[in-house]
Amino acid sequence: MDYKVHLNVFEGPLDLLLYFIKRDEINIYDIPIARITQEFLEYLEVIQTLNLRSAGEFIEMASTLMQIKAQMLIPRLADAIANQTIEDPRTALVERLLEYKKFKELSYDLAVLEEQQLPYFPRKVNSEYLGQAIPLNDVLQNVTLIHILAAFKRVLERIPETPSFHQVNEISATIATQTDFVYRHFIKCTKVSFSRLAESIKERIVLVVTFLAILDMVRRGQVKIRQSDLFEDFIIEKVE
Amino acid sequence: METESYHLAIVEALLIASELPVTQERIDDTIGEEFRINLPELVEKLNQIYTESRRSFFIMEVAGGYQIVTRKSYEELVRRYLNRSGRMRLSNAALEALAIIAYRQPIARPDIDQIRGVNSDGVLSTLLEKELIMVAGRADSPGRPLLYKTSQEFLRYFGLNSTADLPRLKELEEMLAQKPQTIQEAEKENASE
Amino acid sequence: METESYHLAIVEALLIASELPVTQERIDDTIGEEFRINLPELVEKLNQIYTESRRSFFIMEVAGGYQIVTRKSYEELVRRYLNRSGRMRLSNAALEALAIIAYRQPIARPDIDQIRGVNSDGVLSTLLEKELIMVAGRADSPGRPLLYKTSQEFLRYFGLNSTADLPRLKELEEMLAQKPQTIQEAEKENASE
Repeated sequence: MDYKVHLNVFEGPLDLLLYFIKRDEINIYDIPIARITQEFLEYLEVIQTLNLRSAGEFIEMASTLMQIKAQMLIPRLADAIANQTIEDPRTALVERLLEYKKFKELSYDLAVLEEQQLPYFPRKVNSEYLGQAIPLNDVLQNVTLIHILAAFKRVLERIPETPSFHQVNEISATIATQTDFVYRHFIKCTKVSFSRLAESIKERIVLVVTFLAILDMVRRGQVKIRQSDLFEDFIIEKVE
Repeated sequence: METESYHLAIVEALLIASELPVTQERIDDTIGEEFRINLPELVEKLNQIYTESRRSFFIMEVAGGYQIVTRKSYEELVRRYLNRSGRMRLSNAALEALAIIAYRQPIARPDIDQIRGVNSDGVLSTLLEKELIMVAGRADSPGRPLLYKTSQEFLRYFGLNSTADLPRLKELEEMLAQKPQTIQEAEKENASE
Repeated sequence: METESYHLAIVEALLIASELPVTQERIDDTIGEEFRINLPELVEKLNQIYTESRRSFFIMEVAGGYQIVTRKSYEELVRRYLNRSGRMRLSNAALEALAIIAYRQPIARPDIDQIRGVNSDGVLSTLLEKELIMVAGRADSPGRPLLYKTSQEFLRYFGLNSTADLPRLKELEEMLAQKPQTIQEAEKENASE
């Protein structure tokens, strides 16, 4: 089956249809619907067999194709279509294909621009040590607790699940020990990023306790939290 | 002359301290009372200085402003230092969705799905995460889905000055103007199916 | 000499493009096979060049590495540029309280305090002052505390038409749930697609 090579290349049913059209140099305004439907169904079977991705969108398109095919097979309708007394049942599909094709081409243009831009690395500013007491730009704008939680969640995902379940470790971390842990980072500098804190933590549960400790410190006004954007790392700053 | 060198220094400091492209507008807004400056002119002078003194960076015009970027010749080393194994590109799916959003913004997810013929959930969250797109309110259509538009980061990422610089924008607009009904009708038909 | 100026250029490019402080260790790890360099020495030379050519930035030694920062004399201007003038900035505490009021309105102060685990008096008066929230009557609970809701100004500030346009908690959860992997992994996937 020559589809194998392309299995992961097609973004969806429209993409697949465009592939057939291009490969067979088909006139997009006069698609041989029976043949295309046959090929499409074969491909659909491959997807389903290999369970490669959700086939729902392909199934939907297959039924559209079969519907068009059926309409075109009715002799009376075929005559009417040929005489242009009723609209060609393929029209809506063709317009969808043309529109999709247009955006697909534009996406190639974007890929070219991306390629041109990749060699240039933009200036990156380290918000943790901006130095010179320059405050972070607009950091607090539109930041909510949800942003902070999102950052926490992301860090959490980086740590593998706690050991296996038969091995019950006593949790040595408490809010108090983790508050001390955070404070130890303030010896050298008054700011520390959460990801940096997390670097030395190996267990999820300890990270969770550390996060709670930080929230507790925020509540007590011992530290401030800054974050530049959703899912970004956040910075814990000691309040003097 | 003394003034100019001071203005050059200020623009340079802003470029160094800012990750977002530095714009004339924002300078005028914030420090313009003291410094009526001509940003494009100063940028050109700075770039001259950087070339002559063989600095490994230069100022690029992008996203309606200016930003410092490293020169092409250091790409490979910078990439290796930053620990990126190869050039990271957006997936085809992401580029498709971006193209649709860029040329049709603001647009809701159901409309993007309709054009692509596939669900774009995963792709949109990737684009949101990379800050290439942003939420632009809600559509009035049933369910009031969120609308998306491209961001300043989008312009920066693709090296565009504004969305007006998108390739083939004119061509596309002409196409749409020629047959506004057919496409809308097709959409309506598809939507009502 | 030619080698040295190339080394200087490389270090400079790394300093421009790296968000984290540039360290000798990381250079040795990533590009050290080709470039056996002495980072402190090169940094010193670069700083000399920057001083002589009157650049408005210099390389500062920070915890375990080096990074480019702007000179102190431009601090005030840079700060003003980066802090968009005139735009309001809210503390985390205020944002927390605001988020609670936005999603639970109308809500009384004791309930806000309970959710936040801390007294919200000061924060509420800030929000009232900035007209982001307003009084919406009194609760029926003991003591009949004042109820708060978000204002028209709140909607305007966040670009919303009505409170119904606030991102729904479910939408946020969906957004968060779609992130089973780290961004790096997702990037890898995208790159390999």
